[in-house]
Amino acid sequence: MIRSLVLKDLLIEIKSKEIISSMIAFGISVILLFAFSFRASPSQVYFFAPGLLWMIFIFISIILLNRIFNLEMENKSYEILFSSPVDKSTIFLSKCISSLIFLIFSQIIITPIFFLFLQINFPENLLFFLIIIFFVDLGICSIGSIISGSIMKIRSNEILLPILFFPMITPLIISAVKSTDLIFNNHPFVDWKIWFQLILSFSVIFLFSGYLLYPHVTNE
Amino acid sequence: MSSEIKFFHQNIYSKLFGLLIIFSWLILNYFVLFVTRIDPYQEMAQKIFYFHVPSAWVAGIAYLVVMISGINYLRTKNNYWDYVGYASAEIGTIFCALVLITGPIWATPIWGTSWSWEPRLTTVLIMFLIYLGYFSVRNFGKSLTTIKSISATIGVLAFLNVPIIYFSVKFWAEEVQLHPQPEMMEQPVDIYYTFLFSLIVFFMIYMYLLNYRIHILKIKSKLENILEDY
Amino acid sequence: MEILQYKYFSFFFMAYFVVLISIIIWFLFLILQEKKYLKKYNDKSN
Amino acid sequence: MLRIEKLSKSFGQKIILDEVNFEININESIGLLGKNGSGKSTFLKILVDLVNYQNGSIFYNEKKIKMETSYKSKILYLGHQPTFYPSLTAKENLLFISKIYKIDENQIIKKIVNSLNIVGLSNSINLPVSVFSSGMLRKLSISKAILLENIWEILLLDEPNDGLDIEGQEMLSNLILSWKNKKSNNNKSLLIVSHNENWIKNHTDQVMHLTKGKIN
Repeated sequence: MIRSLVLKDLLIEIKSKEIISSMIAFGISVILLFAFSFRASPSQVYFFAPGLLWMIFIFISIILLNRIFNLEMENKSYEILFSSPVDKSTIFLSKCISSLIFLIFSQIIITPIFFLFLQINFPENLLFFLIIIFFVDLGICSIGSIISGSIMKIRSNEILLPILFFPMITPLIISAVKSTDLIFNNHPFVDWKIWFQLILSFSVIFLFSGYLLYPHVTNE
Repeated sequence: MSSEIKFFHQNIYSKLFGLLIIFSWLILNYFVLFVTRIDPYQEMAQKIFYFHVPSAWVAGIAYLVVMISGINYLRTKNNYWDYVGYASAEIGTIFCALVLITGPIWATPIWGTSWSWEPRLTTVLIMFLIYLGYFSVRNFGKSLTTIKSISATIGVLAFLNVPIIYFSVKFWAEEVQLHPQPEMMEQPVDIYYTFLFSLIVFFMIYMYLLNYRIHILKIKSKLENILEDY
Repeated sequence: MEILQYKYFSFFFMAYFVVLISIIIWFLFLILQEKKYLKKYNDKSN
Repeated sequence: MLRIEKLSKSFGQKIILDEVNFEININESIGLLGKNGSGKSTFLKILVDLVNYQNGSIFYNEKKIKMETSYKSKILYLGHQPTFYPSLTAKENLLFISKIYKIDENQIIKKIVNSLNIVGLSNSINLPVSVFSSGMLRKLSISKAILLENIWEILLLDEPNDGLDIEGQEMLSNLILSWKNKKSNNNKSLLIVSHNENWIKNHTDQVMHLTKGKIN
């Protein structure tokens, strides 16, 4: 059931190509700003790189989370889903998965450009880097989906989302930046194991609580 | 046509409770100012401790109450829990602001900086920001019928975040361990009991304001009912 | 009053003042709100 | 089949439904009349869990429904404003719907094409729904009912012939009559909400009125 829901989101996205294009365009323009504003030598920028990278990823996930639920809100097409025999928690999970897919897809394009523009070379152990990105994205999508899902129907939810999302995401971002920093300076896993556990517990807690809470925030 | 609603203070218990609070506040002042010892180095600044830490405790308890009432509201959909959650969120945010004000006041003379990314203070700051979001959601969504479930959900999510914020900030700010970690147990006896007493007084204030606010929210919703059919 | 000549008394007083005043202000706000709603409620209901 | 006891719903403080008792059994078709804004659509939406209700209880086959979704495949709701994903084509919309309602895989395409033919939308099968006129949208939502014909047992129609052209209305009429008279195999019951009296009279067995939050 989740598969067909996620496929539906992907199909809508492929047809309208709104979310991914705006995320990538926004991400690249922010990278441009960073490249111009930090005209420092690569060695100095290397120190800030993890922080900048994750700031870009949060900004594009804001765009994503604003749009991901609007697919349902256009001429009330959420009525199809909520009156059908799909239980609402599964709808929440499918939203998490499809936003994860969109986020990863646009990150695949933005990250190389980030390293290129700021003239930083890729970290040695690329695998750790990708693992961290994946699990932090999972955390972003789980807390993001439940927040944007719950304020979907409030009138100016584009403004509300950042106000709620940024403070909630601080622990995840702290651990993400710390672990990415350690990976950039290729520390062994044991050094950033604690951050990885924090990221995992964050994702698990908010995926599970989102799963339980989402059915309560949908009906009028 | 409907029964006359009394003022909160007309029933005897809240009046007594109010007097008890005023009385015990005065006792607390006396204890803090005259009975407890003067810290040789921090002198009077140390006495802010009796107001800073209890308001942090009350803020924490208030936000826990918001989560519990949120869960209960989602389970039972009874308006009472929504009033409890809303009132407790307000009081919790006030005491959160107090912690964020008294903290730097205490820090400026003693550590020379007014703000340090100390784990507990940062957790309180992040909770304060989350609850600014909570209140803006309530304001923006006033017209929506499901606004009560939405704010209950955010109340639950906010409190689930507290332990994670605390630990991540604790590891993040490894080097910033300025905040004294006075283990409560081996504090000298007079500081310990005064602190306990001040905790009780702050908690009484919290309960008092909570009941008062709930009473007002009940009148407000009755008023809305009246206005609608009127 | 020997309490006054200890160091940092002004910092203590500032913190104490902030705590006391904000609790009192919130209490007054509650009283005003209650008065407003009750007055509106009572004269609406009869 | 579907029994509602003391259902009450109020938007804010405005009472929409006030202790409504209602029942619809197998092979029964009921028309519901009421002025605009009397809560007809809200009543239908409550039955399919699109709108929650203050108190009262809904029983489906004598089983109380609360927060589960298994009964929802049995009740199909066609809203006054047809809802489809605008950027998807008619075929993709129906494909998605049939996947959700778990129609078996190999028959899906055949059923979609057949239902679109009956409704008369066969030539706009690959058009995105955003370019559909309101009449075509109405026909698409009727084709949804045809597509899921052997799944739903109760069909909730909200002013179905609003915006339909002549042969659309004629197609709808004999569709409803065919569902109504099909006493033999599948037990279909209909609940049609409208505000035009005579159309309801000759399309349903029993007519009820929703006034001031009560159904009588």
